[in-house]
Amino acid sequence: MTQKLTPTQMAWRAAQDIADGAYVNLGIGFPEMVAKFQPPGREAIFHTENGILGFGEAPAAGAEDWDLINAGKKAVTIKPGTAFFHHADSFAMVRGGHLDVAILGAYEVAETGDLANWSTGPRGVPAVGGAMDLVHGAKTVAVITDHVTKDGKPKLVQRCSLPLTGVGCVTRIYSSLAVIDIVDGHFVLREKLAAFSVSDLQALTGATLHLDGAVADLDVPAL
Amino acid sequence: MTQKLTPTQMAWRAAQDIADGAYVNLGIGFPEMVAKFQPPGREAIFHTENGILGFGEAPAAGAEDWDLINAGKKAVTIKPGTAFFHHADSFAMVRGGHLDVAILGAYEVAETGDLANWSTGPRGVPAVGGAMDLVHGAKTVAVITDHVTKDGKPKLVQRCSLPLTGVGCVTRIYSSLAVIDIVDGHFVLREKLAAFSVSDLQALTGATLHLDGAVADLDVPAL
Amino acid sequence: MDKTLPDLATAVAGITDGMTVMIGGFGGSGAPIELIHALIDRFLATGHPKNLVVVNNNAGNGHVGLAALIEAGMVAKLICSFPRSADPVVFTERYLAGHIALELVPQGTLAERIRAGGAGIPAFYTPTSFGTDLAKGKPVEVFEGRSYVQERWLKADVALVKAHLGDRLGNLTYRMAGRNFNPLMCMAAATTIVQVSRIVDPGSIDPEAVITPGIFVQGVVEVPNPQQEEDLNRAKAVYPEAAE
Amino acid sequence: MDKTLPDLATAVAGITDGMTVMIGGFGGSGAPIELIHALIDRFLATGHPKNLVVVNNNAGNGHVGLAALIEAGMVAKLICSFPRSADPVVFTERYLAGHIALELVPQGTLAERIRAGGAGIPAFYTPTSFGTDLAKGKPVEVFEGRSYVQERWLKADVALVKAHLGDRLGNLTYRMAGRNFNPLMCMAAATTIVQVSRIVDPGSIDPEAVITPGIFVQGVVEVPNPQQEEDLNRAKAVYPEAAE
Repeated sequence: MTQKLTPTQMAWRAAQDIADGAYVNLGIGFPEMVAKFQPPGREAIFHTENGILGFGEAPAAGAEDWDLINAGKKAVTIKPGTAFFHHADSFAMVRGGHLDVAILGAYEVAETGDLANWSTGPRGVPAVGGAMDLVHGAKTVAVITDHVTKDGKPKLVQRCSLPLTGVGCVTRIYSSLAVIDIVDGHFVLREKLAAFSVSDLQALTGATLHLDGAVADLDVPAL
Repeated sequence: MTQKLTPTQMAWRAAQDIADGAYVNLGIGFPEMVAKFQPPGREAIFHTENGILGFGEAPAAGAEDWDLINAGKKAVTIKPGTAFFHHADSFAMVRGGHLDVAILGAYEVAETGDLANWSTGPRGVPAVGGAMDLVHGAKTVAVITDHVTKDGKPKLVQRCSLPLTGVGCVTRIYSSLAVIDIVDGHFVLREKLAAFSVSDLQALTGATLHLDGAVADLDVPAL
Repeated sequence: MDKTLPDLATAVAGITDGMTVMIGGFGGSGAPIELIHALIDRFLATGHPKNLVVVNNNAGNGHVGLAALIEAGMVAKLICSFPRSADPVVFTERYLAGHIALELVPQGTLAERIRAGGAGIPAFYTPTSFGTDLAKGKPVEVFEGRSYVQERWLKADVALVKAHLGDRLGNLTYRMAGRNFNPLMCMAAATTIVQVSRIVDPGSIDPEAVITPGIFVQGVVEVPNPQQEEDLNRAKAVYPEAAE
Repeated sequence: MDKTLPDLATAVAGITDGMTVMIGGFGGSGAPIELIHALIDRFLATGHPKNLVVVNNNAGNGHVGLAALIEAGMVAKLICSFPRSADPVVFTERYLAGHIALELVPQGTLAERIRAGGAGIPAFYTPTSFGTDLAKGKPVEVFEGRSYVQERWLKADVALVKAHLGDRLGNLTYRMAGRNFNPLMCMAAATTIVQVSRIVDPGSIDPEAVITPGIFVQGVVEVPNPQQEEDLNRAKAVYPEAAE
């Protein structure tokens, strides 16, 4: 497991799939890092639930304006072409199918495309935010996740055991070991780290990995 | 019938009931005249369905800007405090109960508060515009109408015979002979032209006129 | 990213037979006259697109813009709230002859259905039209003791929109009451084509003043000094002009 | 017509026990800190209002603003999407002890329910939450082969809102992402009270740039240089300050 991708590397890999001019929402946490790795010559436009389209990078420390934050409550900046809008318009963009890509974190993803990423059960304070909205509407709903839990248990499963965020919503998974599409209720292995065989990966996955042609090497720079 | 109020006089009477600062939508046609007769010291704010709040009077001929029109497609002007918005926001104001007064024309009004003002039947081209929305939401939904048709038939009736605009929506009628409230499914006579007795009026009305205390004189200047 | 288009012909090139086309404007204000006329030009040259379903508040006035589109025989059905105008003869004749279908929708319901289409809301309830002929066949539900009619979203293949300023990212402003249905239609169409009076650099429009964020726009074409339907009709204009 | 109010105490004077109060803001951005603190002042002086139902995206952070309102014991129930923050201890302790109720609503559904409340739409359908615990007990309907959850409007007795510029008619602008829920809450409350950084003359705000038209606003109070929750929390502020 020492060769698995870091969160930064997963973010890098996810960034390679974002087309020039794509409208993208990045979930709080790991997915936010995707913005740093846009390939040269491509410029995605980032949406944040709290009412900004086309925002820029974080300001220097001390230069923050706390009315100009992203959904993770981190300060951002404007750039030419930025637009502000209220929350109902913002979620019209989400729910109405106007985003090209939404990238979220995950506790579990099922081969059905079901996602669990908002609640680890009845204890503690539940919080959902925009996750349940984001899983509906974007043309690609992708997940960045470790392939297994800290205890080594599969996070890619037949059926989620944790409370669902959405049903049949995930289309692609960038895990720490592989890139997997969800097609017609199946995991389809697209790329894997060269150090792992398909059967190694299958052993770490809670549902059958299907093959659809060649599996490419998941080749990510050191970063 | 020679002493009946003119449309201008009905509009004048309706204007007397509009409080300072009221938000008002005036239907196309006769109701539009209400704006001219705001009593001194009072200033209502006029809403038009096509996305203007707080518009001003008609511009001089030749000074029209055809992007600045009211729902009747007539040119208007802006004044300090005018706001523009799109049609969904405009009808949020209507449907959401934010208007104080809506004043419309009528073919028939029933004692139940039902209104018919958009269709004279299956022939011709039907057109509804914003009327069906306007009858819902405003705190006062008033009608300006001749008391009887050109043929002398009652327009204030037990039940409408023409296609309905709305059910149980009208709260007050400014007719050419009287001011009548609709309370709990009854016509309640509030004011009448002095030249008409209550029984004269009853004979011209298609449903029972109820009395609730004194009936005031409907006293309107010549104009 | 550059959504600007070189000319009107390119702007309307993707519209094919049978499409549902939303056309912005309330009467003439905010009506994309030049885009409509470009579409008529294409039909006259190629015979397409035809059998269009058009969504607009009105049914055209005189012999320009939407009225001219109908007069050219390109429209199979109109979804609108108020098919009357100072000179509605084009629509009226075709409607009474049974050559064009009409779906009459209360104006606020029309606006909300279009917004719902853009916002991913397949259905909603409104008090509007309850108990009237326009509610016939629609589900009714009681909430808090009052009856409401269920209305469905409205989407389009293409929206033709008139805005004021636009940038290459598709951010838009409008002019006064020319805003009306335009921002809603931008949201509800798979492809939104906008004519703007001026294309400006990104950043020229204050981010606070953007009415339509670029995510709702696919193409922007510059039409300086756009025509106003009202002016054309006062001048008794006809589109296309009769051959000399 | 003059909707301006002389001071914060007057602005919050009409809020009584048990009311539903919408409070604008997303985290600290657009949060009406001064209005909230004025409400706490009134509670400390009079014991009212209490048992409030508060609608906000979050549940407060640190010991100022919404967190301080909860800490003062004024809130019986919170309707929000994300009751976590850098320092959510005030809400978390009361919630886990059973002293405050929580209705968790997905963020987009929360926004749409508030808009629906303001727009006279008693219910609508959304794909959001279908098949999840948050859809339990809600009607489900299939449209065009996909399942949707019926959600109901959300209204309030009072909205406390932070805007940027305002005029005596109640027309408002906002600052950047401080807009968030504020314009929606203006629409959905019977009484909307707004703190603005500056009161300007009518006409000073471009009619094109008005975000909230005055019809949605009942009171406007000027609070120059408003505090930011984030700054207060970085300074470890507590409201009210402990007596010396």
